[in-house]
Amino acid sequence: MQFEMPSLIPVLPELFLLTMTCVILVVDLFLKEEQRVISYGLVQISLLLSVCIVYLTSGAEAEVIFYGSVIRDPMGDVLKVAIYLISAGAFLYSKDYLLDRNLFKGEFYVLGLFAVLGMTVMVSANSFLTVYLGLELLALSLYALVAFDRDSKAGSEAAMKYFVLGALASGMLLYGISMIYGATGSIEFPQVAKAVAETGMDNMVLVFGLVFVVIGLAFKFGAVPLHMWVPDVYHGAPTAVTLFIGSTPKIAAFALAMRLLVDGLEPLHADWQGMLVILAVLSMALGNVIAIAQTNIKRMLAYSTISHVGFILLGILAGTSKGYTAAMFYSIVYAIMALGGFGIVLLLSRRGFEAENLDDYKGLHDRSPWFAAMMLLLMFSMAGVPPTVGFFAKMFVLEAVVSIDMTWLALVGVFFSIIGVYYYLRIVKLMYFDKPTDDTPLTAGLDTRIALSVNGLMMLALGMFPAAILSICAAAVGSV
Amino acid sequence: MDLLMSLWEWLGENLVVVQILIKIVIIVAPLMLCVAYFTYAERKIIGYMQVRIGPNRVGPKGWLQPIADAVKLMFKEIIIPSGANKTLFLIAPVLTLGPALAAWAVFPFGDGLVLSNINAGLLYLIALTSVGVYGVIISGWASNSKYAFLGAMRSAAQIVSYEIAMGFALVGVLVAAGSLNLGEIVRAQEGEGGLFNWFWLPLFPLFLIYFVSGVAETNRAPFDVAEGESEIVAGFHVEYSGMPFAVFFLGEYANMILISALTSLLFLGGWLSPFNGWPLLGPMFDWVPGIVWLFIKTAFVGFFFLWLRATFPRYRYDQIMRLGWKVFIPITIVWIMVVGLAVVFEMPWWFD
Amino acid sequence: MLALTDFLMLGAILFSLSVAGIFLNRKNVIILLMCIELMLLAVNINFVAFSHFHGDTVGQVFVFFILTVAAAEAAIGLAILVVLFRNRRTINVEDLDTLKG
Amino acid sequence: MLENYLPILVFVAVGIAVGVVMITLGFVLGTRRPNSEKLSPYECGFEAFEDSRMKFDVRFYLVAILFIIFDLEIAFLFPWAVVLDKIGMVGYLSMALFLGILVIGFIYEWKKGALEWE
Amino acid sequence: MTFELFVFYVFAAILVFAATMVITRKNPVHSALFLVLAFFTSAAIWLLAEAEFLAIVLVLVYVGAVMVLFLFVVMMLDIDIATMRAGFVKNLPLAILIAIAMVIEIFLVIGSGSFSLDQFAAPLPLPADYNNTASLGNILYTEYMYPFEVAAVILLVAIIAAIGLTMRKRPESKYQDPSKQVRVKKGEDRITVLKMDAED
Repeated sequence: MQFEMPSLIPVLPELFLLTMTCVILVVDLFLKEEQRVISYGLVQISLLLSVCIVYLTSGAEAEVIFYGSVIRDPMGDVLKVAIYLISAGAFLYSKDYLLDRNLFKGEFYVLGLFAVLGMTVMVSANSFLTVYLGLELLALSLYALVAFDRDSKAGSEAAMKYFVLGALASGMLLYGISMIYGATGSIEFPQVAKAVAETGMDNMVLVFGLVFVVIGLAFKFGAVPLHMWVPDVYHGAPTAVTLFIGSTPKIAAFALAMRLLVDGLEPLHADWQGMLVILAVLSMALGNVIAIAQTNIKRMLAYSTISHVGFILLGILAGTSKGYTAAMFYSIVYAIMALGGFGIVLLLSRRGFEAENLDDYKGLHDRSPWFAAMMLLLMFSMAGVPPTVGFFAKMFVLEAVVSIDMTWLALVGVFFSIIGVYYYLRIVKLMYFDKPTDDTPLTAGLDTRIALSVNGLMMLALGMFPAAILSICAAAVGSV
Repeated sequence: MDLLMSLWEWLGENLVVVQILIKIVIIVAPLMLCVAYFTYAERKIIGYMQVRIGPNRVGPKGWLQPIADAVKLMFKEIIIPSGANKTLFLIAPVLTLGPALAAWAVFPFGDGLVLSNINAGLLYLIALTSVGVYGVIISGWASNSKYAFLGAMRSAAQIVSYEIAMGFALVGVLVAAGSLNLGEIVRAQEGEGGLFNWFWLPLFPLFLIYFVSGVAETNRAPFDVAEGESEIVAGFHVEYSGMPFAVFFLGEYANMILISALTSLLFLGGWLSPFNGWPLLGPMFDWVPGIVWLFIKTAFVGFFFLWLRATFPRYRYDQIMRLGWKVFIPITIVWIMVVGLAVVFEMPWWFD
Repeated sequence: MLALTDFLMLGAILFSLSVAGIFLNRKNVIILLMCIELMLLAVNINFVAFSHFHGDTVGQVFVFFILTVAAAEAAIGLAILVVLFRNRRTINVEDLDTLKG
Repeated sequence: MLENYLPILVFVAVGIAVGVVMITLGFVLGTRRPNSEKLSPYECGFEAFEDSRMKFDVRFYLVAILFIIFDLEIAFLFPWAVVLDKIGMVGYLSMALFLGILVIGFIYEWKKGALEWE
Repeated sequence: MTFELFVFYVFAAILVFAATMVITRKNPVHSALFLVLAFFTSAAIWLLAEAEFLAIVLVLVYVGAVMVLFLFVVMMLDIDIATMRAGFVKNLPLAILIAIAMVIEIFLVIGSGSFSLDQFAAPLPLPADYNNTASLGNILYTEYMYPFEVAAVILLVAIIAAIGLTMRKRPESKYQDPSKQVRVKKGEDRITVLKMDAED
């Protein structure tokens, strides 16, 4: 019995990131407090190099490696690039915040990079086992990050809630996977899909397993009715961590859904479509309505996340490649929007001041017209006001839903996003029409300012040329 | 009554269980005797090392001393401190003794002379060892006494730390032998070189680490801070008296004998003759049954336990922990990888 | 003969018990963690049984990984619990009301 | 395979039974004259002034947590050691990477002072 | 009823009992100990399913390590049990209802026949030289190499998270550094010889 060493080229990005993370972990141990910025630099360099490596190793053909555990396909490549870039942005925005609060430690970046690694493992998973391990790698890193500010009561409390509910969701997901394994006898997606197609849809056990899988999935997305953790975690975690949790993991969740439901359980489409419809409608309704009542911007954005998740689910449930493309586009765009939104929150906060309340945004225009404009663009984009990219994201999803003859669902989506416009515009109103309550000038490094400006302007630029990303997404999904 | 009758009939049909029970008695009874006389040996040997005679009043040369001790403990009052959790208080000593006895189920006393020849013998042993810590934790907590609790926590942390070093050392043996079955492990040490074929030579660092970890596992001197009489008055079993104390005591000594026996099994060739394959001595000792060799080896290792106690001053707690984590674990990891490499490249002599 | 259903039923009962336990002990985080361990145990029983009856080892490999991850998870969970206790002097979930809304 | 585990089951039962019998014997034969002084927990002759379950050093948790991780490592090493001669270099390298990753963790512990008892 | 089935039912009964105790005990220490019992009995049940290695690993890792950590935490944190029990009785009916509903639901699905003995015949007893550990090892480090390495990363994350969250340097505590003690030089570190003028 001789085993071949599998080809490592397709997993080179992950391997590289793992190596770099370990290097950073060790290097950081030997750095003095004031040299810590070196680890930060290394983090950014490794993320950008990972992007290059993904580009170099990419290809139109899907490759299955490691005896069926891993797949490298165009969708995975695109999502990985998005995850690396957006995470790099998240680390960039959070630097000043962390410095101000004595949280600028190597562990933050190492855990963050491990979370990124977990997401990419998930993105390129080809079996239930790999998906599960990637998911847990992400989740465990995030639990620790939420509790990262050890002296914060809210932080540790949020981490505890996140942990208990997250572990519960993993349990549900695993129970579902065990049923599917029992019914199909395999844990690799292609074989599972084949077996499911053969046994047919009337297999009770499969549907039963599917229910548990969808419950686990809904939790990881933060879809109603399994959304309880979202506002608490967003609120309780240090804003830098909230920024991280709020952005890239949504892309990872999209990948998770694609791998589990589409790669693995496509033949059960009719069953999971129904479940996702309920989740999507509830998420859009509850997210948008409750967001109105919030006075804390982190909580408001949390509920807004829930409603956006509803839209991503709409795209997935369409079950057509158009729908998947739209959902992928939406999740990437949403991650960028959330990055910008929380970026502004971070920009406004400073030592001893969190800028969490909506009132803190009063008169932002007077304090800094440029960043008020950026926030305006971001809020418009989240609300889905043309010509920002958020509008197109919503439009593509709705088109996909209409094309499968579920017009009523599209109308529901439109209705709730109109409700949503209210609270996004309220921030705009606060920024432009109210008097500022404090006049502290905004302090931020040049890098943050440039990145935030790019981020805000991207809303507009992508809105002008949505085809740029959309065609990439379409090409990527086309191969699925 | 009917139920009992049917049970009896069922037992009759399944004589297997009765056979097993008989075998177990054959193992346990001598073991208990060994434990009793191990305590005697300890007092005698340490006595002589300190230029005393040791016990010499009960019976000729004090031979009946252990029996007298046992009888005395039997008639002592069992004190259960107020505020203690009665059930757990009494379960704790049983949990110490139980695993120390049950481990012998997979122990081969000779070629094929084993009660249960399972494939995963070594794994079973390490799992059982890891259960032993419960007796300590529970007794400390159930006593509702500060000293007991502090001693229990220290002791538990110490046991747990050395279990890792012990586990890694066992993995080294496993890599060399290529089997989890204890009989196979002994057979893997058989060869023309006699005692130079045993694993103590190629795995010398692991051999030392295993033995020292064993000493620390059993909370014996010089690693007995957990019961440090002068600081926390005997540690986790400070509140115990009479028979429950005797059971603890029995468990500790049974564990020592177990560790000695395992050391001789895993590193010193078990039942194999040390002169196996030697030109002159080999045939000369052929008539000695394997179990005698095993007994001699075990006694030899057991003697080290006592020697250590008589020789070394007590380690400080931080020193103990440092030794376990910072010295033993790195060494074992490196050695495992070295031995692994030897196995992969099928280096001659031990690993072919 | 031992049938697959026997194992699955046992798994189902355990799973339900753990869910009930979560409802019962909503306030006590440490018991919640134990309930999660129970839930994973139920899942593992399922996997082991399926693996046995399918006659392949994949299920057992999966269980091994679940055990690994769950142990790491418990380690992190209890670390968070310790931090929480140090900050709040309680692990009572109902008291955790810094976050409302 | 299963028939090999029957003796173990019986042996575990016997191991427990021995302990139980001995303790019961102690209850039957031993004297019983309890009084409150005798039953109070040992506290160097002082009155017990607080509940014995007090707060403890966080290091104990840390040791237990690290123990879990290392125990899992050992669990992963066992099957590897058994089949090492079959899986050859691939298996060896795969374990080398595994241990390499965890050695990094070990270095981290070491440098952070988690293995240090004061 | 075969002997195997009898053993299975005994252990299953103990397991269910232990699980019930875990969720209903007042004192978390008792809950933890019942959980230990539950792990033991499931190990026995896994043995019946011929998962020898996993059964022992369950005892090794869960009973030997994870539950020890649980006990450490439960015993050392000064937990106020009384307040924690509030709401227990209130939730009881709901919990029982949910449990029963779930059990019935799952039984209906599982019992529907897809998993009966006709569908899944009891597997033949494994050959005498079958080695569960070896058959697991044969695929774990080769076919499942990738998940195996990811598991290592997960363990690394656990190390970092645990230390990052709980470790605190306590500057006030004093301790000896043996390496420093050993390096002490007789001349300059221990005694200083001063030259003084003799007094009259």
